[in-house]
Amino acid sequence: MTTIEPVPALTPEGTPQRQGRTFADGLRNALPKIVLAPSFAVILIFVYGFILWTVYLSFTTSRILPVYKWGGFDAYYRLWSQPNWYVAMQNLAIFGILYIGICIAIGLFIAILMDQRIRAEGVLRPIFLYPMALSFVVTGTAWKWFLNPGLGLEHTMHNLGWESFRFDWLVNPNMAIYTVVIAGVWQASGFVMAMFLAGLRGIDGEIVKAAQIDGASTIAIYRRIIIPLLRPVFLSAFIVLAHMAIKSYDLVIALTGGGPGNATELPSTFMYSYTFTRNQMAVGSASAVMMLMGITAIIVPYLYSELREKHQ
Amino acid sequence: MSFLEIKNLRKKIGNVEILKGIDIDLEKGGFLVLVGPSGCGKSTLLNAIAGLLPPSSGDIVIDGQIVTDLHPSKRDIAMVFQSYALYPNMTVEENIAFALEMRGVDKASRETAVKQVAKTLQIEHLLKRRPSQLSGGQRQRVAMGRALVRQPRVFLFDEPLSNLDAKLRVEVRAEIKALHQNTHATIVYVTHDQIEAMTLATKIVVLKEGMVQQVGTPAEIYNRPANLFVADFMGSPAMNMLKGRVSDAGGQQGIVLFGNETTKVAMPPSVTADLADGKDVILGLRPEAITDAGLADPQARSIARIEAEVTMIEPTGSDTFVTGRLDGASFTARTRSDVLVELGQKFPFSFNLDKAVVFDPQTTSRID
Amino acid sequence: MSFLEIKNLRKKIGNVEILKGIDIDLEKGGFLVLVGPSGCGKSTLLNAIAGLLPPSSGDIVIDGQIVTDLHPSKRDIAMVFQSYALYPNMTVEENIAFALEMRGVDKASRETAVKQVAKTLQIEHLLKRRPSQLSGGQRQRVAMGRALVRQPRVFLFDEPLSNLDAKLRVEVRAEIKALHQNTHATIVYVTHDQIEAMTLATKIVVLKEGMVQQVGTPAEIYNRPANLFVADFMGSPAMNMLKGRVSDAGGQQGIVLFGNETTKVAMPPSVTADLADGKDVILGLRPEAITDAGLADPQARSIARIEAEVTMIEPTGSDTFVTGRLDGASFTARTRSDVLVELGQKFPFSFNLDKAVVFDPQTTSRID
Amino acid sequence: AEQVEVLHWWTSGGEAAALNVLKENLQKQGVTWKDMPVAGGAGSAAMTALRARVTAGDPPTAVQLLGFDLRDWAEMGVAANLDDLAKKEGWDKVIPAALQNFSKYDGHWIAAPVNIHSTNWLWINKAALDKAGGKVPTNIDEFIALLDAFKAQGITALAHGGVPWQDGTLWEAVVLSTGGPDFYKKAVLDLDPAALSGDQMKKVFDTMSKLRTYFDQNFSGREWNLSTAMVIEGKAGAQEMGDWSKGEWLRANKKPGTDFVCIRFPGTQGSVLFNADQFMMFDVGGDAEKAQLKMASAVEDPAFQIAFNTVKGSVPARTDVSNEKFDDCGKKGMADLAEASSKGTLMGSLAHGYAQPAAIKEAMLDVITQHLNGQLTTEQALKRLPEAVKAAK
Amino acid sequence: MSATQETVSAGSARTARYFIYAALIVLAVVYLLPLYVMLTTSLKSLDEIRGGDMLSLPREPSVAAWVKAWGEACIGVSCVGIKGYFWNSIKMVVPAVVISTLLGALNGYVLTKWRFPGHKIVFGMMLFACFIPFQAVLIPMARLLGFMGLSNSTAGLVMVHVIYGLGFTTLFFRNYYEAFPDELIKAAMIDGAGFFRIFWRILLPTSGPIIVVTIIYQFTNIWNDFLFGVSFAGGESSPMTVALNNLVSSSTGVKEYNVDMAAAVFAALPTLFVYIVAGRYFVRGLMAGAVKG
Ligand SMILES: Nc1ncnc2c1ncn2[C@@H]1O[C@H](COP(=O)(O)OP(=O)(O)OP(=O)(O)O)[C@@H](O)[C@H]1O
Ligand SMILES: Nc1ncnc2c1ncn2[C@@H]1O[C@H](COP(=O)(O)OP(=O)(O)OP(=O)(O)O)[C@@H](O)[C@H]1O
Ligand SMILES: [Mg+2]
Ligand SMILES: [Mg+2]
Repeated sequence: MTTIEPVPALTPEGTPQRQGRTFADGLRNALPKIVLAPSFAVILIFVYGFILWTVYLSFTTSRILPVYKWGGFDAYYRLWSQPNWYVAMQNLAIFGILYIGICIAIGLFIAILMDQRIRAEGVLRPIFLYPMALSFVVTGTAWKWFLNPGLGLEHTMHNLGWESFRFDWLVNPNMAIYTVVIAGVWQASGFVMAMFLAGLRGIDGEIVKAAQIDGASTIAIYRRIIIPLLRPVFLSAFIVLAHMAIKSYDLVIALTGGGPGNATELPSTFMYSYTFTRNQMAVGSASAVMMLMGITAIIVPYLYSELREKHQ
Repeated sequence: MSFLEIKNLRKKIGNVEILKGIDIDLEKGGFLVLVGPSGCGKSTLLNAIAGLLPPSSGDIVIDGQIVTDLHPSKRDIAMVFQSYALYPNMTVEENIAFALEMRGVDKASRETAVKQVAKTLQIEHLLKRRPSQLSGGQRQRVAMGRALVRQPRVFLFDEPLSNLDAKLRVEVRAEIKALHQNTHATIVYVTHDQIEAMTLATKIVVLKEGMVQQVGTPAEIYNRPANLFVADFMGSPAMNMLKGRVSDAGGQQGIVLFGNETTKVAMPPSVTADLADGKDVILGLRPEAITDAGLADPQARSIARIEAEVTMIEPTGSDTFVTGRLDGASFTARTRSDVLVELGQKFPFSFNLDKAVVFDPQTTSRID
Repeated sequence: MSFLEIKNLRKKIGNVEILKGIDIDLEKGGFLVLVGPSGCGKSTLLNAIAGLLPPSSGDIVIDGQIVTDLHPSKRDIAMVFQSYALYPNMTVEENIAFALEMRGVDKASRETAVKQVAKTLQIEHLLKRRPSQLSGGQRQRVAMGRALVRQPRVFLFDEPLSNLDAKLRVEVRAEIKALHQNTHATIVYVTHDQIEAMTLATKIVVLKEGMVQQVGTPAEIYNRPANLFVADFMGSPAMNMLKGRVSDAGGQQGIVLFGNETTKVAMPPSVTADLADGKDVILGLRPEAITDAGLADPQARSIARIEAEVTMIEPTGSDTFVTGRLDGASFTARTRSDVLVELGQKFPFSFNLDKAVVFDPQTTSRID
Repeated sequence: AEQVEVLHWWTSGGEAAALNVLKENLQKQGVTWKDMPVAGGAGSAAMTALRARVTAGDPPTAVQLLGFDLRDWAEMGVAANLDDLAKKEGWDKVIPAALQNFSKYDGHWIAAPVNIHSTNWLWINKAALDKAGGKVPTNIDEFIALLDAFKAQGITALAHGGVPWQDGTLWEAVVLSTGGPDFYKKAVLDLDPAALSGDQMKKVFDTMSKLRTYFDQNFSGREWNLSTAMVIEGKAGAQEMGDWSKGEWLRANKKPGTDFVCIRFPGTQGSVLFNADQFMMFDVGGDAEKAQLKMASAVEDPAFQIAFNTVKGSVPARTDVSNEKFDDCGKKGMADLAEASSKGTLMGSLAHGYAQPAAIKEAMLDVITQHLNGQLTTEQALKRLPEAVKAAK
Repeated sequence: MSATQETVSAGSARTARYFIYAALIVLAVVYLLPLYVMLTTSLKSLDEIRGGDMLSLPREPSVAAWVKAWGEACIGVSCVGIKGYFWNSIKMVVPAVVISTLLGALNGYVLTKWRFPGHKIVFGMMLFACFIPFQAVLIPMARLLGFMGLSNSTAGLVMVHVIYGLGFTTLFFRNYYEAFPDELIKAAMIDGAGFFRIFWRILLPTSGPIIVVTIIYQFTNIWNDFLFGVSFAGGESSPMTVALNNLVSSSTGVKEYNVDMAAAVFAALPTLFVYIVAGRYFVRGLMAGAVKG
């Protein structure tokens, strides 16, 4: 015994017409892809095309300019026989981890402080942001002086009577890389702060209220609700910082010039100098390929997990 | 000819099948109310009609045109979202006018239209505010306004009045009714409010877990529920379900209720079939059909008087609901609010069997 | 001694004064229901009690402690938000358990508690989902669960059941009632549902535009509304307001209704004062006090029979509302759903004056 | 109109003023000067820009280039041919042969040399020197003794900036001083592996380690001019640096002879390690070629050579220019140059790209710098040096 | 009225605020130190710079260096200061920032609200593009620019900056729009808005904070870029950074630190201006009240 009313049969004149897919409809459906296409095409050519070109170059004998004479793995062999290269990679590991970690920590910390309805926000915000505005071509000099034991902080402390004060990392080959971290953090953390602040400002206030009612302390609210909600911002910050860490060039050149010795050599300075000042373009390309492979190894799994988890 | 047809519509999200083959049709100018328990797929169905969620299979036909693949903006539909979905960057006025603007209506006409709608919804003083500066009910009214300002082919309303106070709700309800009557708009409406469903609908569809349970006019749904689910779901407090057994004893077919074997109640007139003696049945009786003796319908053909112990008394102002116990099974009666009744008392209830329906406990369907 | 006291609370946002000096007190274990038109400040008041919106002036005292400056997390309050405010990054389970976790409850106990609450709210199968994967009513139940899982000093509920179907609503309502009775929790509850207000409250506060209109038990509010606003607001359909004049003619004081000068109705028993002859009054009568003759309360002391033209018939399933016209003024009567009445017909209505109240049209207050 | 586009890294005030002489000269001949200055990293940024321009198929007319870079570029087939002009103006006779090695490729003139810097100079603060006895050192041992004397005065004995090219400049002077020109040729110019790791070289590195002890602790990364300033102010006794350092002294209103003393690095008198700026002419074809030749000619104009080099601290690239306008140091430089050129002891500076191609130069500087900074011991440095050279070849 | 009322002290909240302000002020001082060094240096004479303490205040402050940096310092053969290069940079930065931000916003919009199969791969590839070392693209880029006839032109430079900024702008907007409720897009579709209208009228007006972040990022990166500027624009059309670099990093010339520092501050003025002005537009709680739950 069925209780569901049967669907009445369609009357002949009511036979539905399937809406023909007109060109305009096709266009509408394709529109999002059309909008994205130019960007993607440009990226394909100017990034991936160039990567392929670089890979090819690394197998040639190019020195001052690209030549297309096959050189096999010679460039890679040379690359891996350079002690500088090992130093550069080790430095990148130290620098990258500290720089990204500290920038995110400080950036988030300041952003959270700034989000507490601070009176002087308009004054403080530019103070934390301005280092990004200054080119390292010049701030490098200021930092160099500031960190130099004979001119800067240590000198001032001695003048002030604190004779035992020591801060000579800049000239100490074992510590110099950390001064690069300090200057790098100074430069980029403000921007990270801005990203986090934008993220914080986008969070629905009701949710925070709910958490307060749930008895969460301010710290717990940040730890459990807000920071997890800022997850996409962490992704952005990570990408921005990772790319800056990998590309850091000005910073090192202006601050230490890669020294003392080769203590602050980074893959980017290595690559630049081999490509453009040492006239070993093939080796430079090989180092670029190694860098890209390293980046792939780190970024791709990260991206994969990050992008996949969003929409289970 | 039906104006809106939904044919064997299915929707899967992930592994869950949310709509399991829905078939509905609605004539032009019809007012379809969708009801069903929370999470049964009402919003999903509205979204599919609007074109916001592509169905997994099945078709949607509006006015003879298969729109299943048509873009939402081309369907000429207005919708009120359960979650409001107001544009945070626009004022109330701009929110309401937006759809008109998109359709190229000129500024002056837009303004008149917005004024008009705002007046109806009593939000004239809020026109310059942003959604974040409104109370819940005010937001909901803005969402309403966004739909009412238009003259689409179909209106879709998803619980549009849930956050309004009763008085305002009555007023807006009347407004919707007037809109429907004056413009002959075709409307699909989701609500949990029985009064809304009963007073507005020309047709009610009861959904459960993505399947249609019954389609009918409000009176059919209320008085002749197709099965136990519909009977239980529509009406508040719910229909009383009393277990019993068919008894032919004494020549006339009747029902003996478990827990009160002595009283045999007459077979309700809604049952025309001849039932086997001893068959288990469920007798369904709405609370308003069980009253104190004073309130009993004097014109009723068959009334059973049954004494039962009072276990709960709930005054609602206009009435008092009295819960009685009949050996394990309890039932709710609606009585006058000033009835004299006490907890624990043996109270004589009048059961108006004219209004009763009978269900088969096995199939859960109604027995005619 | 009162447990929750609100003293002359005011709240301004921008230039708008939203709460204009609210005074409320509630005893320990009391169940206060806040009602009022949309936008009158109910949510704002709850937010102030919770500490989420600092009041502009006035004090809030919980259990003898002034908490006006206390941080929300220190007030030991549970709240259900009108907008749900679920944590989008957490599953349903985590949402519900969060408050317990914050209070250092161990994992096992949390799990038991969550299970328990989820069962009550029928959301056990959703525990692993995120809010974005839930229907409107399901979200609301999760929001409910977040409060119910706790044992705070005060519960604040902001229209917690508005998106639930009637059946579920009855069940959850019963659950809240049980919670209140078993734990003697102190509860402040906002609702637009009259039944919820009447069945749950020990005390109702009626707000209008940020001002308290009346405080009283449900029966007081319903039967003896303090003024026209409360009378009109509580109850659905609203109380009928019939204009008339006091008449001493014939020795006995009564009221002559405009539009039906011939029939003098008796002065309702609720009025004890001696009113001046010819004074304008408003006679308030709820729809259920106006019925067809058959349904009229046989025990009523004074019933007036008045014939009027039927202008609208609204069946709601359980009843039928019949609107009659009495010279310009119309009124709504609630009759049996199977009453025989036709549009345009002159129909004899019974007015039960025992239930009537009288208002002064000047002051809008009730006359005793 | 005729136009020359000139890529160079002479951007500081004095240099620019000097270049202006050239610019005006050309303008008088109807040639407009399109300036393309790219400073930084001793021309490394300019090299990058140059690569981009050449790759884009749009090279500048003339580019300031050093040493082996000239050859490397010429090898790519992008150089112009100046033979006719050179013949007409007799460049072959007036430009030192050691320099011609670089100005010519495959026997053809490709560049117009502007100046010759030499790097093996020592700049001493006269007051400090007087305090230490006033005698200028003529060999390493005397030099060390002098440094000890400075140290005793409580000043930094040797002002040095720890940057690879400065380390290299010091190192090449020590090589020249320790082993003489022949050893320099063998080790630095011919890269004889035995010379690079032999006893002589050990002595060089030992000397470097010794000199390191006379630096102040903040030398790392310091720009050369700050070190010069230390000497000027008497905070330091001496500095080994190229002749451009004189500009700083003059700027501070110090006089050669009275305030400071310029001598060849102890033990290197008679030899000159040079570093020369040249304008390499790129193959631009057509109209631009005429302007290009006019410019080449103007560069070799003695008036320009004088005007430019008096400012720059260097000496003219042509040996037939009068020394009248030059100060004592300049005169000495010119004399030394002529002497070395005739003796065959005018040799390219390693640190400035005139001894080895960039790859080898940088590889050697790596070792030198790391050794000076204590990252390599002398033994390791001796082992690494030939290896690095080999790897970079 | 209750008899025993105790006021809860707001003391702990006040301590917390003191801590917040103290922390912020300390951090601000640290961040400002290098700027302090630059500013004081620019006001000192060269002698004082050589002889003195970097951190001391200038003994005889003078703005001579500023005047010189602005209008007299030599950059190459012309000694007219850095003022002329401002305009070069502006001509390059403004179009590049506007175009890349707009494209990034559109891309983010498509990648979150108009998903198509494979959108994650597309996004992943665009993200990965952020990491390509610019040194590696210089030569092929020069080749292509030469091929397109854009070598040595501002248009070419703008194009390069747009291309290599796309990955970031897309990233920023995608992540921001990810949190934007889909219901609003649905509502707009129902209201009859098409692809671009939804973007223009609904999404973009609520993107204040992220637009600010993106503009700041792009503006500073492009403004401060040296490598592309030096390689793809030459001579008089050089951007500011190239001029600044020419001013400060002459290798064998005399160094005028005070002028360098003044020039650096000048060079940073537009970026500072952007930060101060744009920074205000981090708007709070834009989203609240739009949707339930
Ligand atoms: N930020 C604000 N600026 C101005 N007015 C506001 C703001 N927030 C709320 N209001 C106003 O305050 C009044 C009270 O709001 P509240 O949310 O308390 O109402 P409510 O009684 O809860 O209404 P509802 O039943 O519709 O939820 C409303 O009229 C609302 O428009
Ligand atoms: N993204 C999702 N993934 C899995 N299940 C989902 C998702 N979205 C919705 N659902 C489920 O689909 C079912 C139907 O949802 P829908 O919103 O249509 O319910 P509804 O009938 O409108 O309920 P309510 O009356 O509570 O609003 C619900 O059970 C819900 O949990
Ligand atoms: Mg729904
Ligand atoms: Mg509210």
